[in-house]
Amino acid sequence: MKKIINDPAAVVPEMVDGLVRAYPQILEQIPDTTAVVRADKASMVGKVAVISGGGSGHEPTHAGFVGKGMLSAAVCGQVFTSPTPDQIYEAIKASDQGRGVFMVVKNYSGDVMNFDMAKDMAEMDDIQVASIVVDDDIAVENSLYTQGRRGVAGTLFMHKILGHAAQNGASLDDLSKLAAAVLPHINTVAVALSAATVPEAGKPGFTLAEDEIEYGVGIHSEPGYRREKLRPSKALVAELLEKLDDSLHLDSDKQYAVLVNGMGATPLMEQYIFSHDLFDALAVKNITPAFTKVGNLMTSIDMAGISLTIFELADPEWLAALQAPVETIAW
Amino acid sequence: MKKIINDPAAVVPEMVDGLVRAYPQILEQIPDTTAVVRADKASMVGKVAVISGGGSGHEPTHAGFVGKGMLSAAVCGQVFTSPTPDQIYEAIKASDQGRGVFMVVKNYSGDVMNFDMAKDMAEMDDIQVASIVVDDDIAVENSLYTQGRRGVAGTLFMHKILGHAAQNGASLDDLSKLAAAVLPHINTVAVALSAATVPEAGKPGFTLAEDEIEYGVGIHSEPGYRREKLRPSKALVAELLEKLDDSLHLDSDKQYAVLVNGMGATPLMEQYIFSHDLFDALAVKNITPAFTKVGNLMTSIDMAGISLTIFELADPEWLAALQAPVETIAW
Amino acid sequence: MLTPEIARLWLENFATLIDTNKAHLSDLDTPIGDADHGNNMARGMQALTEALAAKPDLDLAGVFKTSAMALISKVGGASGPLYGTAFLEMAKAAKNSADLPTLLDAALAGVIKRGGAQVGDKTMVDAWTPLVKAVHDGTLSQAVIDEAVATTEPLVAKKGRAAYLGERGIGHRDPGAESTGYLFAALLQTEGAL
Amino acid sequence: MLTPEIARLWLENFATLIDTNKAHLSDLDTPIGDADHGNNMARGMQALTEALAAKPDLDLAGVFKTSAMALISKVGGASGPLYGTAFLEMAKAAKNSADLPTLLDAALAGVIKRGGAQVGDKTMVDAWTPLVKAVHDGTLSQAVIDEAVATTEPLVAKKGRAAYLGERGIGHRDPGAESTGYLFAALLQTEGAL
Ligand SMILES: Nc1ncnc2c1ncn2[C@@H]1O[C@H](COP(=O)(O)OP(=O)(O)O)[C@@H](O)[C@H]1O
Ligand SMILES: Nc1ncnc2c1ncn2[C@@H]1O[C@H](COP(=O)(O)OP(=O)(O)O)[C@@H](O)[C@H]1O
Ligand SMILES: [Mg+2]
Ligand SMILES: [Mg+2]
Ligand SMILES: [Mg+2]
Ligand SMILES: [Mg+2]
Repeated sequence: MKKIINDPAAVVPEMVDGLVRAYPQILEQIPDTTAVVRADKASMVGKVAVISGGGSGHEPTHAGFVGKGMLSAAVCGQVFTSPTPDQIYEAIKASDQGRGVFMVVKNYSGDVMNFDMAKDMAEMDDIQVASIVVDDDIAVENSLYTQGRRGVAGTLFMHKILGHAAQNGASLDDLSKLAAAVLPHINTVAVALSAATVPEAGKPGFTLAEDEIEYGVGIHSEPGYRREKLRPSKALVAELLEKLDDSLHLDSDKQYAVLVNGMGATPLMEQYIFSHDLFDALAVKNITPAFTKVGNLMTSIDMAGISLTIFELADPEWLAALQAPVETIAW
Repeated sequence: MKKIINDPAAVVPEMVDGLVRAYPQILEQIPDTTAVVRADKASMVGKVAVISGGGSGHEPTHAGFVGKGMLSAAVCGQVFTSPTPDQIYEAIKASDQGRGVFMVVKNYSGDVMNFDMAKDMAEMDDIQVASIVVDDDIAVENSLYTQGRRGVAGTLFMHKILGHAAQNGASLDDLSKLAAAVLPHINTVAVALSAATVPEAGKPGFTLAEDEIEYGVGIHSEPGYRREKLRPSKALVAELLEKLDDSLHLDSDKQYAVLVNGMGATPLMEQYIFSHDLFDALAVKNITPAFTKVGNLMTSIDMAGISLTIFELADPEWLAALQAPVETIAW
Repeated sequence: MLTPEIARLWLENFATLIDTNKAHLSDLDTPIGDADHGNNMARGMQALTEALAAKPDLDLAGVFKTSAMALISKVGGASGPLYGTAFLEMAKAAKNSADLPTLLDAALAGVIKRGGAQVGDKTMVDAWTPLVKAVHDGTLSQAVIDEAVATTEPLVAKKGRAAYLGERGIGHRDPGAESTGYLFAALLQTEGAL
Repeated sequence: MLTPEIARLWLENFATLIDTNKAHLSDLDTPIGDADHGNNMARGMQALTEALAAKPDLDLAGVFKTSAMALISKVGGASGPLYGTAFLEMAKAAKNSADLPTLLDAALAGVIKRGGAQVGDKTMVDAWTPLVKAVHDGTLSQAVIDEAVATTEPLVAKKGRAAYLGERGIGHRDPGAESTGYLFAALLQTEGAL
């Protein structure tokens, strides 16, 4: 394992400290936690707070999306491990402005349970809490898992849409309805060229040969649905797009937002080439995405690979929500 | 070589196409080139245009910094190869608004010559052109090179400061003076854990053992000044900071901006930990940076490593210039 | 009638059993999990013991709430929220009742609500369900506990990490069921609890 | 007096020499460079030839400007801007003069301005400098060309890629000096040029 770290056990607190000290104008660390809250308190006043969190190792997710117009707080768990409810509870308390807190949770049993617990704790304090469990990874239905689809990079669209609505004064109820409306329209699938190495584990979660790739992996190096020889970018796009098409039924009369997400070790050069091939493939279907984002947004430590999210903009207001400016580190 | 590409020879045009189609609200491709110009033409009217460019492989540099408040155009050469002057000339023509064009060039002989030629071509069209050659890499003076220091990640501070001044109406002369004033205050030095693989070459520029690192490498896998065993983040910070201190003479009465720059394959997790150690080491010197940026901003394809830039804010206005919002993909 | 004192003794006995069997629990979590259940629980029970020692004057709800908070903030993973919920639900119920079966009903309901597992999913619910019933019926014994825990062995997991293994998990005992067995064995050791 | 026609013949001859010696130039660029000088120059001269053929009615400045633009947009690397500058400076000078030595002075000044190399830095400047002088003096011959080019062999490079090699470059001839030799050899082959 070749990493720029100190003690593998101290990765999360050191990382959060470095992040907050780098961007004090955007983030504040919540005392005695590895959770962060928006520094721009004025922008939160009178609004419902949208918060998120999960295991670390997905940087810039989640802390990179905290800021005006997006998240009010983010909770950073241990690497690939759900944060504990007390930390989530602190984030709820730090971000609540009296109108309640909306939690965006990714569908992993640990995350779901710990966020639920935090909600119970907050409700004992009379803080209203609602949540959505995002499960955008369409690779999973064909796999062995029985806990449903995983939540992966498409979650960022949920953050953006809800963050925008909250900033514009939406109530907790409004956000619950909006989240439920958005959820089925976000679909993601990934391809990996290598697995992530968790610092405390010291070796990659799985191994792929120099010429092998795996379709359908999750953001914690969970197994995917097929392994095969490395193919050109165009072929990867074709495979992932077909999977998404099966699920979304792409239609040239509809509008779409696209997220091409690097998993951590894949350079932007490759992500842009993949995007080029994607635009070509979509053009064949007479589709030009109305909104596109390309970059390392929800990573899996040092995994090489790309995930592709397509989000059907069933409501025209969602496009404006995606386009609205925010003050975050990473959007 | 395990990359998400198609034809290695088509990497640059495909990449530029993907980028421009992903962000049409920010970028336009200049016809028949791999150069891009700001889409928001209104923001350029009546201003001097600040442009930059160089070999590709440093994404999001340079196109990611085109947009209101920063660059007006960027020229993307072949991978690690200076763009040809005709492409730079097209970028000059596309961005000139009658008040002249200021070019930010990194100190590589190919870049310097090709940008100079473009300037000559533009002057035959009566377009006024001025430029600065950035040479912030302090590792080089101790190496074999005889062409002076290289231009590396600190160049981004130059882009930001000049882009802000241009947006506020600075003349070409103002920009020349400002650039000359800023230049000596930007110093950078890097450490690499692995070298970059140029797609057309197919193998890394050099090889480091699993436990080896190299200090002082350039952004094209040029040799550095020392190779040694991998050490903890704290020790890397100490080494790089000492080098920078020798050159900048850090002083707790002065203000500094800091850029912790990932080289492409190093996850943000490691960059934030490195930042944590940096803040601690600076705190010992009673220094808290006034401005910090952390991320993959000037990469070397898939190199693993970090460069550290320290910029002495000798003029208090420079801090405001760094903090001013911009509308770019990557700043 | 559970008193705060009896509850504290019960939790002490549970902590001892967890500590004694820490390695065994992590061993059970090795073939079908990530080898940390013993360490997770031991870390949590240590925190619980310290938290209770620091607050000698708690009422029954306070004992359970303090215990819940300690587990919640120290265990993590899946078992943290599950045991944490169990104790939190007992704390809520203890505001109105000191009847052990009533509290355990609340705990089990919480575990099920939290994890969504049913009997047969090869989780701690497979131990909790028959053992809570045994407390109601006054039939709790070590033999009943051993039998309840053993029912997880032939199952294919539907929840938790073991679910990723599918049929390869057959024949292995669920570690969370085993630790649940200790919670009920600790009741047998605690005078006045049942 | 250089006419557009004579200039075209000169460039044709240069193109032929480059094409014939393409492999040789890249071979020279192998031990002390990146093995592309022959290919770079051949690609550029091919573009130059096509560009001139497409524009039959150019004046002298136009011939050189067209040549410069072709080299500039096709060669890349270090030699692209260097030869491109040489021709661009000749184009500028040709607006006021058709005197070959005057044009070559402008070309050499351009190469020096562009690359910043001096005589002795083991670059094409080591060939350009004595050969322009020989044209002024009326002493240009193949022997003079061979000698000028050979002076680069014992030198340690201070500019261009060979500089990275330091003393390891000693004994190798500079490829850019060799191609410059062909430019002047082409003059010898062109009736009416000198
Ligand atoms: N959804 C669930 N419902 C009930 N019990 C569960 C569930 N998921 C996991 N468990 C229990 O948790 C135990 C594993 O706990 P532990 O090893 O501490 O956590 P982790 O699996 O996160 O490493 C399993 O043996 C099982 O009994
Ligand atoms: N700064 C310079 N000044 C003058 N000539 C130079 C300079 N740098 C390089 N050269 C010339 O360019 C030649 C190499 O050209 P070429 O191989 O086409 O470009 P590159 O080095 O970029 O691959 C060298 O042999 C040398 O004669
Ligand atoms: Mg476990
Ligand atoms: Mg675990
Ligand atoms: Mg060469
Ligand atoms: Mg070359």
